[in-house]
Amino acid sequence: MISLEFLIASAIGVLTAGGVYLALRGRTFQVVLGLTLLSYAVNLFLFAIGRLVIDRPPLFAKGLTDHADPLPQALVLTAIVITFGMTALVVILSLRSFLESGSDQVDGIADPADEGSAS
Amino acid sequence: MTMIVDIVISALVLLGAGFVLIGSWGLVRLPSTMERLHGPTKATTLGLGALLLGSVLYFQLRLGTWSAHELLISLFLFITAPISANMIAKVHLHRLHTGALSEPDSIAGPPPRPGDDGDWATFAEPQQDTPAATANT
Amino acid sequence: MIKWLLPHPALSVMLLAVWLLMANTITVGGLVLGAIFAVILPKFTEPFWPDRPRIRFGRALAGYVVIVLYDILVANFEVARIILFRRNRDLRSRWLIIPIDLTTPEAVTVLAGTISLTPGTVSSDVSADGRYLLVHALDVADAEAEVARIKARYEARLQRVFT
Amino acid sequence: MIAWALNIASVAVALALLLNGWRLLKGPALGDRIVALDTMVINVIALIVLIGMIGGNDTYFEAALLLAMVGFVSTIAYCKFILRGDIVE
Amino acid sequence: MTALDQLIIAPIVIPTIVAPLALLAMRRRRRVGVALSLAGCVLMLLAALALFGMAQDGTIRAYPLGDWPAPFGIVLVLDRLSAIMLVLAAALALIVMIHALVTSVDRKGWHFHPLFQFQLLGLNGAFLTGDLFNLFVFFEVLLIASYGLMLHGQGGARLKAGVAYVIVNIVGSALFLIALGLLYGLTGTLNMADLARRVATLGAADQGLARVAGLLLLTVFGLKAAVVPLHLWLPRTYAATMPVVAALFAIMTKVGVYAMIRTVPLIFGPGAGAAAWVPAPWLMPAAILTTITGFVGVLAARGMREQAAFALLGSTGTLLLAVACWTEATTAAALYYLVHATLAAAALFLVADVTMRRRGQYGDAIVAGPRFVGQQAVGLLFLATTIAAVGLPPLSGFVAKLFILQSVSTNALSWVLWATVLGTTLIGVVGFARSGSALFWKAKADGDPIACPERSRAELAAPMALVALLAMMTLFGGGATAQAQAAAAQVFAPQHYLNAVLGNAR
Amino acid sequence: MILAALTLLPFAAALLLALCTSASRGTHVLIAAGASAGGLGLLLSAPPGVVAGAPLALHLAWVPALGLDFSLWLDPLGLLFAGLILGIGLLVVIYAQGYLARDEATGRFLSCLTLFQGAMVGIALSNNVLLMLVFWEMTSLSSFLLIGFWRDRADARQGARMALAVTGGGGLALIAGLVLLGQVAGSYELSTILTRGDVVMASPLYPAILILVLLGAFTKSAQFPFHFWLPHAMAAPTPVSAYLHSATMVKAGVFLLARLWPVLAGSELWFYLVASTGLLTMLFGAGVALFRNDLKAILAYSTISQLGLMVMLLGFGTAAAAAAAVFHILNHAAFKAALFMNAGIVDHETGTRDIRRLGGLAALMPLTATLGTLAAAAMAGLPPLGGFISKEMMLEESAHTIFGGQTLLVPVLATLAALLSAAYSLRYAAKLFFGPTRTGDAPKPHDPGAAMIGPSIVLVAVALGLGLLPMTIAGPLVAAATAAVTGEAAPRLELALWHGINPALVMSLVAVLLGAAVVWQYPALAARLANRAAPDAKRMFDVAMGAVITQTRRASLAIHAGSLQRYLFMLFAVAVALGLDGMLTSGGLLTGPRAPLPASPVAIAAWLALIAATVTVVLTHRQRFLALVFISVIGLVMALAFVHLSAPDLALTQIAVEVVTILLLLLALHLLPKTPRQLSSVPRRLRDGALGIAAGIGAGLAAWAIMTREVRDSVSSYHWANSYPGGGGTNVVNVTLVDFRAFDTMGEIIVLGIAGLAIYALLEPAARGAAGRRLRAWRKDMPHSPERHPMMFVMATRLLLPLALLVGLYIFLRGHNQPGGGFVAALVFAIAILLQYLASGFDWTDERRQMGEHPLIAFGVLIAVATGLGSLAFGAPFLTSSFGYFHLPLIGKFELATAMLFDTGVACVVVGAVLMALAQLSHVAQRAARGSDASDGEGL
Ligand code: NA
Ligand code: NA
Repeated sequence: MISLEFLIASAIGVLTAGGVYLALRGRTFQVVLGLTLLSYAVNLFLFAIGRLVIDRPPLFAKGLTDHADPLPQALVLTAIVITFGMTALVVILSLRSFLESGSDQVDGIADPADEGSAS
Repeated sequence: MTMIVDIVISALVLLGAGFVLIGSWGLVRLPSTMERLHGPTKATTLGLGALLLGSVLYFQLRLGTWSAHELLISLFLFITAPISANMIAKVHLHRLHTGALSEPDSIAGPPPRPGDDGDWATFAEPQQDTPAATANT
Repeated sequence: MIKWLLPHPALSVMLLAVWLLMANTITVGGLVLGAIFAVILPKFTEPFWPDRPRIRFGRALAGYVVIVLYDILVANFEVARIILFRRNRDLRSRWLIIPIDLTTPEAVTVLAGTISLTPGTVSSDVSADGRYLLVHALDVADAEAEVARIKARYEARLQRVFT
Repeated sequence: MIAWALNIASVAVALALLLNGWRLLKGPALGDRIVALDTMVINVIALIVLIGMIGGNDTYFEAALLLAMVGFVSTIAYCKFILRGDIVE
Repeated sequence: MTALDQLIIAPIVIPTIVAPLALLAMRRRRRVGVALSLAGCVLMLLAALALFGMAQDGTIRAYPLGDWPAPFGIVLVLDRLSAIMLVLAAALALIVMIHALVTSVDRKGWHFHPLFQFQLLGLNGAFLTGDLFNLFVFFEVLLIASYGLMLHGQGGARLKAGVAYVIVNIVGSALFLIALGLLYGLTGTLNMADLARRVATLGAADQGLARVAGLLLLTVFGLKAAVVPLHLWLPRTYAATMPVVAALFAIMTKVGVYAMIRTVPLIFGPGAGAAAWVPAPWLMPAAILTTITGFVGVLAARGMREQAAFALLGSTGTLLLAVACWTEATTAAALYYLVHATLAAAALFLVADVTMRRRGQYGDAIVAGPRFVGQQAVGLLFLATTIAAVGLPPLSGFVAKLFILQSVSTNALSWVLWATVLGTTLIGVVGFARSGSALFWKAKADGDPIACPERSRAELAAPMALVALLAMMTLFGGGATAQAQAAAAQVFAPQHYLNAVLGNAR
Repeated sequence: MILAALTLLPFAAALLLALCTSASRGTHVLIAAGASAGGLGLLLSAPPGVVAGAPLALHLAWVPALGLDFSLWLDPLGLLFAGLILGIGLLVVIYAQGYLARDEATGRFLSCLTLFQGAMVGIALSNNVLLMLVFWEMTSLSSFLLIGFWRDRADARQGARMALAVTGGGGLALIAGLVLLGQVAGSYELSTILTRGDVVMASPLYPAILILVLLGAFTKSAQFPFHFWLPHAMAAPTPVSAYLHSATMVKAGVFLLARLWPVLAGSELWFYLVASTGLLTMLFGAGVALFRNDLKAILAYSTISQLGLMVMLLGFGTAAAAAAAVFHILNHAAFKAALFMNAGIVDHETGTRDIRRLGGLAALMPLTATLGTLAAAAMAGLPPLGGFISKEMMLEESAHTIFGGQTLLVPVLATLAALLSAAYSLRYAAKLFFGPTRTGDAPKPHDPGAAMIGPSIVLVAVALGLGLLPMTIAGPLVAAATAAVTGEAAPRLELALWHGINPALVMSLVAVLLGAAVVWQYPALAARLANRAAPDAKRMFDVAMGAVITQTRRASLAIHAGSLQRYLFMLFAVAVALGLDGMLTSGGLLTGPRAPLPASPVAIAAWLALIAATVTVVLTHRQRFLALVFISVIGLVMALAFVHLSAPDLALTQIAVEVVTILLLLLALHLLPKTPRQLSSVPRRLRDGALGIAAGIGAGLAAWAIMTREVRDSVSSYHWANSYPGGGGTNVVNVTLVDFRAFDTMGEIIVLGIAGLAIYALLEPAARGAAGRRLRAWRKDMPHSPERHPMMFVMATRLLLPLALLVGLYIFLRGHNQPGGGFVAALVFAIAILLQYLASGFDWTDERRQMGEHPLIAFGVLIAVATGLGSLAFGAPFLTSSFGYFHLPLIGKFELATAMLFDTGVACVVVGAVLMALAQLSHVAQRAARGSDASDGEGL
């Protein structure tokens, strides 16, 4: 029987692997995609450390003791917000850098052939 | 009484889920983009509609809590779904028009031109003072 | 004063209704709060919706809604049948061009939306002069009849709603 | 009985989700992929509703509501991108 | 809660208020914004000094935010270590701010003052917090502010370097979250004192996972501190940014070191079983390599800013040599060296700035150019800062290195450490002698005339202030080393920290 | 008091000189000479007991933690040395006034000189070895500055750097040696250390200490093979050569050996290391000196040789040898300083220092010639000068020194060295002042003024006096100093020119006579040697240094070639490696005992979708648009997972953030290449893939390990229990965010706010410079539809705006008790406004917006922090919340909480930051679009 835990853990693994691979690519946009995948992985990880609970959202009700751990959820929320800010900045920074140098390669090698290349 | 309620709710749920599935099946099996665009309409309208109605009844009659959000979900979908469909159709028309490689013809063929001289908004800038140009002010 | 306070009464009513639906319960407090929002939000968003059309409530609108819902229900089964049982090569998929007489973009949009919501037809584009609607039909035997049906069934009614 | 119905329904919708995924992968037209994504949003709304019903918990409906309201924004944005390149102009 | 205790929140509140006010003011009246920002720095220094005074009685004070008791809410903790870091940050900030105003760097781009204040907020928060997740948050605050500052003034090279700097740190943050998550998953707490208590009670298998968490934390802190091989981002970043900003960033690598000093003896101390002192075996060789890489870089550098960046790297390595021994004595030496190295590195960047401004098209390249205005004075400043940076007498670098040499002598690897410290000092001496003689002695007689506007002598004020601080650290070396020792003693007696945060009745 | 004044006086003078560089030359000389004279006066005023062996001492705590104290003493050795430094210093300052040209920077020069003087006095007087190190390194630094005084000359700069590298490096070894010594001896106080000789000698660290200390001493005293810096230090002005590089600084090494004699000397190791180094240096220096043609080079190598002599004597380890060394220090200081001044005068008057271009100067400058000849005679070891006596003493000691069982080795070599010394000394005098007249560049050189000649008169007089009246002038001091060196009672000294006929006299005679013969036959000898290329140490040093710098630069550049790919690879690799280390040592117990939850078909389907989407993103990453579409799928599945796993707040946030992120990425992609070509090679991709998989496995296993473990009582159970009674809300996640951990949230919105500001700062100048040019030159890279604002979409957004705002308000208000809250609400607001941008365009929307992003961010932060500060008024900590339930007629019970106010701040910042990012970004695209209007509709 496949467990939810396995699904989550393997999803974290696959997202991380993909994120690491993309983050190691040579162009900023790919790297941003990689960071996005990584942040999904991290959010899921951070969420999973509260253990998996079904149908018990952390909404307080008297006498209810069985509930999902609210703290990791709060941490993930904070992490999502911060990640969004970072993503926005890095996207715009890489665009700005591209505009300045004409190359979207992360390592600053001029690549004039890329300019205005068709899709 | 509860039996009837259960049957009604179950039927609504199954009907809704069935239409959702059929819609997605249509998306898979219909021959080209324009035809496939018809699939999801079932999911948004009757599919989700039946599901949501089942949900309203379920919460009201079985759990005793009044939940009306389902109606709002439908409302929003009714507003947004046609827009999505419209924009996707425009994408298809545009790609067809510009000869994109990955855009196979619809079995309906290319769209006929409207009237004698004009063209569709996707291909020609909407003219001032017509409904189509309303946002250009 | 009323006009200033409620520049768009239809919208305000709609907002109040949505508020109550969201709140799930009807309390005095909720009503008051909803009413406040129903007044403030149209006022606040007024610049974003210039030339709001006048809508006639009442039988025209109610009738329209009922007919559309009914058509949606019927068409759903119709299209489901096509998807499940019709072979692709038998599909009579085609474009319809619907000449429109509605004048406000809001009305045209509602018409187009209605057509899209009804399974089997998708509003795909408007002509640049705003006088035609391009509709794709999944399976239509007689295109002209279908155009006529749409015009009669939806557009005529909408003309009464949007004065 | 309702429980059965809900389970069958969620399997059906899950299947629908996979069908969408197939179309999304297959394409071939960009429009196909966008339709598939848009349909996926609808199916996820359906799943959220079903999950809510199975758990007897209506707290998730806001998620469905929000998805119904903003889910189409990305669809539109994708379309606008292909049509105009610049999604805000 | 007495009014005095409320002072602990001041280093947080001051920049948080000043930054938005400056932001609002700058849009209409620049001078008001500048005045606010400067006043913020002054206030912050005063607050830091007051807190430093408070910490002198040796008690550790916990400040429960939101009045929620630890470990359930977030606490700020003021001990000697955090007080030292606060004063260091505030003093550095004030000096850098003055230099930025004197040289009008703040007008070279948008939002310098709000970003600067937020940067300080991040630093102060990181130094004060007693909660691991909150440390992450303040890391993010200081990082994102540093991104903004790093890019201040822009230009192609800076943007390219900025992309790399930002991305590598984003990945670092992701690792931080994973480490945090592991610790929370194992112990059910985020409060550092509580973590210390709970890690000590973990079973053997769980301690293994705690080990993983500890090593990931080490990676994150090592990245911030720029430890070889995680240092690669630093040279280009610091060389590409404005020297004023780089001067402020001198403290950024120290945040990583601070975090190690804060967390390791507390959480991964002797009680942690399999996770005890987990970073030690990795950190030591890395620190040695960092020191060597840094000073070799000083020798190999082609520009003053690059050279300063490598000097910073080398000094961080030297600092970590001491830290990685994980004894009270070495930590004391490390703390003294930390303060010294921060000020010295900042001074190097400011001197580079002053030199660049005067050398026109020659910039900071280590090649001879024509004579320039104030060459003697700047040269003298360069001499003083480099003496401090490499650790020659009579400035505090010598005292610091002596401190480190003495404290590490009980380590099994002491001879390697000594050889590293002294050998790299020699490399540094040669490197700076080369660059100094090329920049301030050698003159290109037939060079093109330098096109640079009239420079004010006020530009020398900030670097001079830093040198003066270094001289004070030497002159009052007795007091300064005693402070470092007292702070290290607190770090190595975590029981007091635990009692202060969690209460005695545990 | 005297001690402190003695030490500080030169530093005070140096500071004063540095501050008044613009004062007149006379003032400068006056200050410097005054300091030296004052110092001498202080020294003379020292109580007579000092010479008798009752040292004066001063102890001020400085850095007690390190044992580094300001501890000074004045014993006979220190007295001798300090006297030498101050006395010669005074003469050199006077000489310098004549020597330096009018336009030289005398202030800077004398400042460095007095700085050096202070450091030397410090070395002489330090009673703390760490303090001595401080002064020691300061001498290297001031020497660096003085050698490089003529900064325009390449040889000066190179000489300075070389001297610094060698002596500074030696100083670093000395640091190690002295710290070790102090640790072994148990104190850094010299007076204590000197009594611990037995402890030190017995320590296993003794060889290390000895070698390190010797490295310091030998480099400073230019012993072979560290001698090579000294000749190049001659690029300094001659007063510096006279002062630092002959009379004083180079003697610091000798002084150090003498100083530490009681603890370090006496062992075999000491004898062989020190004596043989000294002997070798003596021979080598003398041999080279003979064949140099530059006057200063001759003197430099002679200095090396003479230093070798002193070192050798100290190496012998006997009291008599020590006495000889001490006496030679004095002699050498006198005649060598005189000779340097002499060479300086010749150089000054004739414009050259090349001995081949000079000759017969006795006739033109008689006084100079007399002084030079006398000083050279002292160096040659001729009677009746002091040099003769100390050379006799040296030969005497060598005569009965057995080296490795050989009785003749040392005496023969010592005689040979004496021979060579006599030869170069005689050559100097004979060639320069006698024979055919050659005057270099000047037609008629003459004796210089009093300032230049006076100091040499004094020095030559001293050299003469040391020969004629040795016991009167130096006897007691040398005896006392020797006692200080040996740590024993003062030896009975008999310093006299005539001791009868003894081996030393014979050796001496042989040396002088043969030396004269060598000078006689010099041309032939020189011609024979000229063809032999001697290894040039400087060139070797330069080549080695050049190679080191080239190689390190190459390596450093290669390693630090700003490559993000490398940075990240390292980071991931380190994380994986360290994670592996942790896993391997964790005992392998990965799976915990917690019972797993069964996965429903829905979960499996969603999982499949997520995996497929992720893999596709990785595979199609160069088709950027498609990759984004698949990213959307991942986001959707994440939202579903959050719903399924009881996290409604997360689901809401995920849904909203996803939309905004996609908009952002699309806006950016518009201006970026859409499908760039492949960059990395296949092996590279395989490598990265392997690393990715390793990282993935690691992350997955870590998650698995945690999820399968039981929860240990988490602090969140307190949050659960207190959220309603203590925080006034039932949504525990929200109460955590706005109350329990509101501080995190404050930081988080500040991060967003900063992101907004940084983005603005980035984009605002984007229209200028290179970026602006590129934007203006930007051409559409895809065929575009001409329709900007599709009608149906525009109409829908008009209705959606108020609806979405209403939903946002609702989500905001209920957040405290139900899923929702400020952040999600703010995202909904932002999306509602962004929809207007999308539908109706930038300009249309922008002119209808009421509030700018900057005030939103600023006020948001201010609201949040003000809310937090409110509690301070009630004596509660920052961010303490309060809430209450209120009743109003008709409306009924409702709740007001300060947390809501805080949440308002959150919402403001989020709206501001999101709009800042997206609106500003689209504004850039706007400018691009405007720049390329010409190409609009291309491809249709
Ligand atoms: Na339809
Ligand atoms: Na509270």
